[in-house]
Amino acid sequence: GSDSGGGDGENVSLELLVPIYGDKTKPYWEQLVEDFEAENSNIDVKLETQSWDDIYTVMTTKIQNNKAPDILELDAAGPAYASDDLLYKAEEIVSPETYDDIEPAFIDSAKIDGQAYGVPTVASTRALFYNKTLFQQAGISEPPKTWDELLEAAKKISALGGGVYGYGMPLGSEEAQAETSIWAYGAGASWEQDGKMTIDTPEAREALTFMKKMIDEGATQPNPGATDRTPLLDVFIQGKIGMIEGLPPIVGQINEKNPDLDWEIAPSPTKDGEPVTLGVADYFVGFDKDEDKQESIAKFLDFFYQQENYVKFNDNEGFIPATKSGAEAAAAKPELKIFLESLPDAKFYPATNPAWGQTSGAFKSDVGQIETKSVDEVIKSIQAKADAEG
Amino acid sequence: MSELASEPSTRGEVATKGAVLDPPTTIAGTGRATAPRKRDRRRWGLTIVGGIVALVFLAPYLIMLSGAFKSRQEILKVPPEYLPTDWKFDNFVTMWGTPETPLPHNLLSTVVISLCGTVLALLAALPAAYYTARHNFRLKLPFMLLVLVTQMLQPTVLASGLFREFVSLEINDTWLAMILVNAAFNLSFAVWIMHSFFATVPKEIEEAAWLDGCSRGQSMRQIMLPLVWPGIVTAIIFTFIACWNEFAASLILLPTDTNQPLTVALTRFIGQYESAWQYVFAVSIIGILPVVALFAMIEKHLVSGLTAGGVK
Amino acid sequence: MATARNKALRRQARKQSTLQALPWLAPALVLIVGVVIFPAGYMIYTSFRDLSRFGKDRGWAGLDNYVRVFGLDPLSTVLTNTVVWTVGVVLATVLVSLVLAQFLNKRFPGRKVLRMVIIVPWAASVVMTSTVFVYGLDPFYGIINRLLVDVGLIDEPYGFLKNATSGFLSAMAVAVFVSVPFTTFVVLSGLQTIPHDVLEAAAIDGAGKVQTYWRVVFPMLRPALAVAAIINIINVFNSLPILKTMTGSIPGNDADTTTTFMFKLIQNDRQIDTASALSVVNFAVIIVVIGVYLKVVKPMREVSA
Amino acid sequence: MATVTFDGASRYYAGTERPAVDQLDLEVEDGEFLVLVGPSGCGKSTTLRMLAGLEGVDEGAIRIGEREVTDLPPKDRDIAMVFQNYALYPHMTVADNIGFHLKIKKMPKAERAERVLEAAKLLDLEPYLDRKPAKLSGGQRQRVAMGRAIVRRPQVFCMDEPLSNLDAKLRVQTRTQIASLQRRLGVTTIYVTHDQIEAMTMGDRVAVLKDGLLQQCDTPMGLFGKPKNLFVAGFIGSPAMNLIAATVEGDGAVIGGQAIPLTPAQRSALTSKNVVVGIRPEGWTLKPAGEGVSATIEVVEELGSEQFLYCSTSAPQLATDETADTDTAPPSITVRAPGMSAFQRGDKVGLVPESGAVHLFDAETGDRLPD
Amino acid sequence: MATVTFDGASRYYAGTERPAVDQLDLEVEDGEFLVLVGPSGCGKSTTLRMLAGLEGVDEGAIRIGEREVTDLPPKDRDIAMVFQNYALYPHMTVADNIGFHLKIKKMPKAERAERVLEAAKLLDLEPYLDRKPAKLSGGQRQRVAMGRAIVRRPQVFCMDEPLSNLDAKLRVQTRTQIASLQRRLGVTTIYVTHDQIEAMTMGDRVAVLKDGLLQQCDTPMGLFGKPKNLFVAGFIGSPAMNLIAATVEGDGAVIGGQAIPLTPAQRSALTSKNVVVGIRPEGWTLKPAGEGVSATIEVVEELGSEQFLYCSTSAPQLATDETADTDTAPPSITVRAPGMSAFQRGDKVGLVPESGAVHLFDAETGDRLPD
Ligand SMILES: Nc1ncnc2c1ncn2[C@@H]1O[C@H](COP(=O)(O)OP(=O)(O)OP(=O)(O)O)[C@@H](O)[C@H]1O
Ligand SMILES: Nc1ncnc2c1ncn2[C@@H]1O[C@H](COP(=O)(O)OP(=O)(O)OP(=O)(O)O)[C@@H](O)[C@H]1O
Ligand SMILES: [Mg+2]
Ligand SMILES: [Mg+2]
Repeated sequence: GSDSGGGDGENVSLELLVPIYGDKTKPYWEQLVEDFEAENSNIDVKLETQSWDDIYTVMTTKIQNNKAPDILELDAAGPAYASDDLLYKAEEIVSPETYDDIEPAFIDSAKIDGQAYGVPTVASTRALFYNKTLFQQAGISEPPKTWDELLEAAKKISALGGGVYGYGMPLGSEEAQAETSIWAYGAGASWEQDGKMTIDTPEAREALTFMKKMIDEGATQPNPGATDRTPLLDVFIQGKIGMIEGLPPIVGQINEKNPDLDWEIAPSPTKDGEPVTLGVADYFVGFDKDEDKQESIAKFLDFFYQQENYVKFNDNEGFIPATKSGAEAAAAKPELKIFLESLPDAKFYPATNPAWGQTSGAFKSDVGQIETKSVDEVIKSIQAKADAEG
Repeated sequence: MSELASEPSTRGEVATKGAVLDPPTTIAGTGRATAPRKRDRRRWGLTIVGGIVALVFLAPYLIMLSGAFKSRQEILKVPPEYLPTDWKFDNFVTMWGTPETPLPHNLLSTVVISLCGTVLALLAALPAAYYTARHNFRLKLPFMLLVLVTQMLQPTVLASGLFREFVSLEINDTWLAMILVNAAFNLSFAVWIMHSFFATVPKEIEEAAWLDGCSRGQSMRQIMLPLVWPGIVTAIIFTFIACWNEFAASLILLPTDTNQPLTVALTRFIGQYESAWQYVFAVSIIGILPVVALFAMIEKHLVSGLTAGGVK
Repeated sequence: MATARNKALRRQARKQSTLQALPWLAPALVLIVGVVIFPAGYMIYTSFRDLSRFGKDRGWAGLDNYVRVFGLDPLSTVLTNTVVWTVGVVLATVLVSLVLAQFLNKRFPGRKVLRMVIIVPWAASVVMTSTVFVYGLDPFYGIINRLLVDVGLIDEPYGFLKNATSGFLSAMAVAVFVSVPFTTFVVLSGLQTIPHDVLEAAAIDGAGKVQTYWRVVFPMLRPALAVAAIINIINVFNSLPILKTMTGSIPGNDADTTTTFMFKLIQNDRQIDTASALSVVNFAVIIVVIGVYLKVVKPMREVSA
Repeated sequence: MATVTFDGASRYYAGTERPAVDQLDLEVEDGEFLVLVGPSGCGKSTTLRMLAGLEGVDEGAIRIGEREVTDLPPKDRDIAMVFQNYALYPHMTVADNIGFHLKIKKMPKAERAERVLEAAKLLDLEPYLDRKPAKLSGGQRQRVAMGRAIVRRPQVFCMDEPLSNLDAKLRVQTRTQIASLQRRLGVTTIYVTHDQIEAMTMGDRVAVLKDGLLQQCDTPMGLFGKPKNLFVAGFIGSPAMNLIAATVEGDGAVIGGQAIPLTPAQRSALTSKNVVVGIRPEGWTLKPAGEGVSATIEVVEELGSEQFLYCSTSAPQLATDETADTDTAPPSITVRAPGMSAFQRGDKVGLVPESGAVHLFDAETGDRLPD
Repeated sequence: MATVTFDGASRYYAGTERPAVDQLDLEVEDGEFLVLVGPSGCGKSTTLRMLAGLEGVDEGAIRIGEREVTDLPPKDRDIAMVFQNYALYPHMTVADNIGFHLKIKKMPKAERAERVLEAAKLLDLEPYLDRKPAKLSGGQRQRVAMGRAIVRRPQVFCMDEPLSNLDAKLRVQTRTQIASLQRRLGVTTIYVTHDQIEAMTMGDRVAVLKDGLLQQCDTPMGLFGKPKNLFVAGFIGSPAMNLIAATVEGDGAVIGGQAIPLTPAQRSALTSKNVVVGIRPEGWTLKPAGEGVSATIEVVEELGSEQFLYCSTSAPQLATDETADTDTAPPSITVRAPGMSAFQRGDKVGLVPESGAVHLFDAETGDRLPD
């Protein structure tokens, strides 16, 4: 290892670990690394890509063996590594110019004790995708704004029969926490208070109760408890679901897989129409392994955030950019309009709370049980898991 | 079919080479024109049953095959179609050039790791299986159990420790690491399978070889191996397939994409919000074919009443 | 006096042969010790450490992790599931394989092709096979579901993998499906080693097909079958991919075995250290299972000995 | 119980040109003890296996009693068989091996144990009842194979050299017991043996096979006293009959200067001038040198109870196929002398055929000349 | 080539109480042909297997020539063995089976083929050289096993009943060939057989084993003429020696009213009043009824060349272990008569022991009394 690190002439090797969003992810990074290395001959970037399924397993092993990568892109779990004192601060891994370009809202969402550790790469919010054809058939003219309207519309669509369902509610283990959060935030709930996880709140109970009502009254697809998001989105794309909460990349998928679908996006319905929705961002974090690679890391990330590279990344994956300059570019795209508009009302996961990981896991494994068990029982078990010592 | 064609020439052989439970009865070779025909009809009946069995075992892979030819639009169609309306034969071509993963490398990786892993496992297992089948010694049972115990551990659970070990040995992210892991993980089954086969060879046959001047190695090569060949073939297939499909350890131990085997490469087709199922299926089919080909090559060795006539 | 002499001699002879055995066992031992013992030890070590949610080692934990394992609510459900899963799958596998091997051992046109077909589920990775089943059983775009509706077995697509019971049963069926080829081939090659003259003797002794099978063929198959069963028990017990892909999205632990439960502890609950302890417990359980099996079946007792 | 009839039965093994058993016609009476003999590889085992249903019958038919069994599976034929290679069940103890048939027939356990014990006692196997075959000596294994047959009460016994690995004493004892058991049960028995004494003492009739072809089937004495052809003459009796080539001169056949008279019937049956004179080792009277055929003793084989003298003479034996290749001296004449006689190598003696001990054969066809 | 020495060699099989071979002391001369006989299960095969290195020697030592081989692996002992159960290589043709040793020794192919052909000719195996063992008859398999040994030029031949499955004719022929081969090569040979004739004619010496214990090792004539104890007396000779219990009265032992004189040395060697008189079947002179021991012929066994008469007398034979259980009449006395004699069942005759044909044994210890 070198002491001075990063300086010109000194050879530095950077390990970069990124998850795969879709089929354009890997080529993008390969190109980027190549371009970067062409400019910085002394820095060797070793790219490792993993599927979202496996990246957590791989990371756990790496951390356990003190072999963390230098740069990691991950969801909000990334900045959370700071709670084990593993990370550089956010402003240490990018230049001040880059740092300033980033939407403060996103930075804030990943702060621990007021300190940011991750630099947001992409962001997204949720919105209601709906099938206009089915709406017409069911005689619904307006997308629902409140839960009651949603329930009513969904029931009407379900009543069409023929394998068509009103509302797609994915509570399977893939991303149950997202669906739950949309509903709970819509009732004004918040998952964290004073550093503690607050799951068992009246608001959340209300949300879960209404979700159960949706299920019980046949407004959703069958077996929502065991339905994962990705396959359900595909069903929506195939025109068999009236409404579903979706996020920006779905737009591209619909265009690709079923361009004939007549669809539209509306803001997520809430309990009484208050605009609020779930916001999510992914982050870059840099691991501090006492190796003085900080400068090289910063070089690389700055390169990534160069307008041209960064916009291409977001275009590829179909997300909302997290930088101010990026957002300006994105505003030109009509399909992102609703998402961009809902950004100010977006509420994020309390992802930097060390207990969020297990809480989110508890949602994944338990919340689907509202289909069969009482809301009380389910919510208590999630709260218990959230409270467990890490 | 070719089997059937060669049938008439094998006169009375049917009786000795027949199935184990086929009554070693009056299977006439010549003369009686009626008997063979009756038998033929029965055997065609078996073929029909066989066809049904084959269909059951192939069903999921037919789905896979049909999926591999479907287009991106069609693969998740609701309701589904059995066959693609638009046959995308080029899925099998384009996937090699897909940006997600360097498939030729991955295929090579899988082949090298599986072949070497199988050879290594077999080389280590053979002497142990042989010795334990032939000799009684005090630590025999403990040894056999130790071998077995190693197999009871979850690869997923061991991966972390392996990672640590190989990093310190500086062979992390090399084929060698995975060859060692595969060999070790499959060793015990190879030992146990071959052990049970070695035990069926009458010991006098081997003793005769020693008296004929064979060293242990020679008698192993010239006498024992040919006689336990069905068992070895079983062990080879087992080990090879296990190596071929290994995932958990490769995922952790081989971060570099060009080193990775197909199984890990496949996960690259699984994105966050959508998966390229047509490629996943196509690659899976490509993954199955070499194994089936290997099997076709050595299948005939599975069948052979080899030890008949050796001792009385 | 003779017996005393006898004993002393025999003891000496035995000691010798254990030493003699070493060169034969050495390659296997080296591999095992080199590649398996270290990580296994590391697993046990981890189970006594306190790990953060992210994998960072925070020091000695004593028996805390084990205490936590035994305090886990779903543990009893999960253990029951594990027993049902292992016993059910292995038994069904062995039974199906015995029949299938017998069938494949007959001569009929196309046998070779059938043998090749049957190897396919074995050749395919388990993950892929279960993925295809997940895909095929989906109530919306699943081809199997459509087929079942088309042939009139069910009225409308059924969410086989959408509730714990049917999901678990479906997963068991798939587990049997993927274990059968291997078991069949072990039995099949075992069948080849049965001397034909013994079968003739049985025929002469008046044994019919069934009696010959159960009294002569089956006992002589025992070594091969016992090995196949051991391998299946271990593989099935430790099998993660099938349940993970097929019932992974079902909430709760009603369809979990200790193995998938352990996986969920890591993946969802981020309790790496508890999971390590659970895997040690898991290991102990399978050792006990195999121990019982060995005691009952005695596969090491050779046919002729 | 039942007669056994082979009706032109043939068996071709795959990959061989000649049948192993060739159009065999043979009728075994109910309760008869038929001994099957013949050179190694002549088709004895094949014959038994065809009867038992273990080999297909490629041609002809086999009947047991009135029933045609040609296509019947072995288990329905009710035949007990001692296999030449034992074919023991390696996974069963001796007791289970012996009792297997009874178990199959669902005989109550106690009765079964009794029958097994009885058979084991008969065969000196009692101490080994709990062992597996792998831990037995060769002779013990053979006795287990035997035991497996004799616990049964079948329609037919097939025994393929069941005593070949037993010591003389045990063999005599077992032979006697088999004979008495067979007589007691009256089970039709076909018995293959290479032991001349067994063949001569046990069988009601003896059938001689050669190259799959039946040569002669007669009572032991018939066979011994009137062998139908050269092959049977040379095959039955140990040491074998001396077969000496002779030419017909006048009324007699001349060997070593001695004329042996031929009857007119014999003369007319001749197809050429060449005959073969057969005289068994015990058919000679030993005289001092000068009388009879003059001979020099080459080898003295002392068996204690008797001696065999191998003598070179001017009338050497017919060279048989087997010895034709070896370039040794022409085969000598075997003469039996009382045990512990004082003959020595090199002694010169005279050999005179005893009256009635002379067999005559046509040298061309090999057939016996009429008496 | 080499002497073979067993020096107190014992072998215990796991799970048995008694040793299969018990402190065997035996020295086989260089080039000697030693025949090993004994009842089934007495340890003959075990002895050979120990010598070959296939069974461990639990006690004592074995030497070949000067070299101690007790712990030497089989391949380094240079021993050719014919296994009792053949142990053919099932996957090789007959030719390959026979030539395997030569191949291992890297003999050139042409020479190998020649040697194999030579052995095959000797054993009449030529037509079968390309077959696998599974397609051979029992006797043919045994000959292959034999062939595998005789192509070699080893230090020691071990043959475990190598001819038991051959027909009489082939057996005599092969026996002669083995003997001449052995003499020609001068290879020390240990030969197990159950055939009395083989034992008496082939061996330079014969060793008798019983329950793992060596009983006597002597020349065939020594064994036959002076059996050391009751066991050897009863075991050697077929049919067996008649052993008749007698009590000493005055100077002689009395059987059936006939007194047999004892020498003073014999009398003083006696441990009790009970002796056993042994007389072989051919040791009797048949007299008209009235003379000697009066006897009634019960069974006539006609072998053609000789007859055996089983006679009931007032001096029945010693009941041996084997027959003790069966509640039949006491064992009769066997007498040999010339073949085709006119004796009939029921005839009454007188039996007179020939002089010099009487063997005397102490009834308690079983040992032979001094002559
Ligand atoms: N593997 C074994 N385990 C235990 N006992 C054995 C084993 N092999 C042989 N024996 C016993 O040892 C004794 C001697 O056996 P051995 O094979 O030497 O007899 P043998 O003299 O060759 O008899 P045979 O003439 O019947 O072949 C027998 O009583 C036999 O039962
Ligand atoms: N499975 C087989 N395939 C081909 N030929 C065979 C087969 N079995 C036996 N033979 C041949 O058939 C002939 C008759 O064999 P069989 O076993 O009936 O002889 P055998 O009279 O019993 O001889 P032995 O006295 O040697 O046992 C032999 O020449 C043998 O080589
Ligand atoms: Mg035979
Ligand atoms: Mg023996």
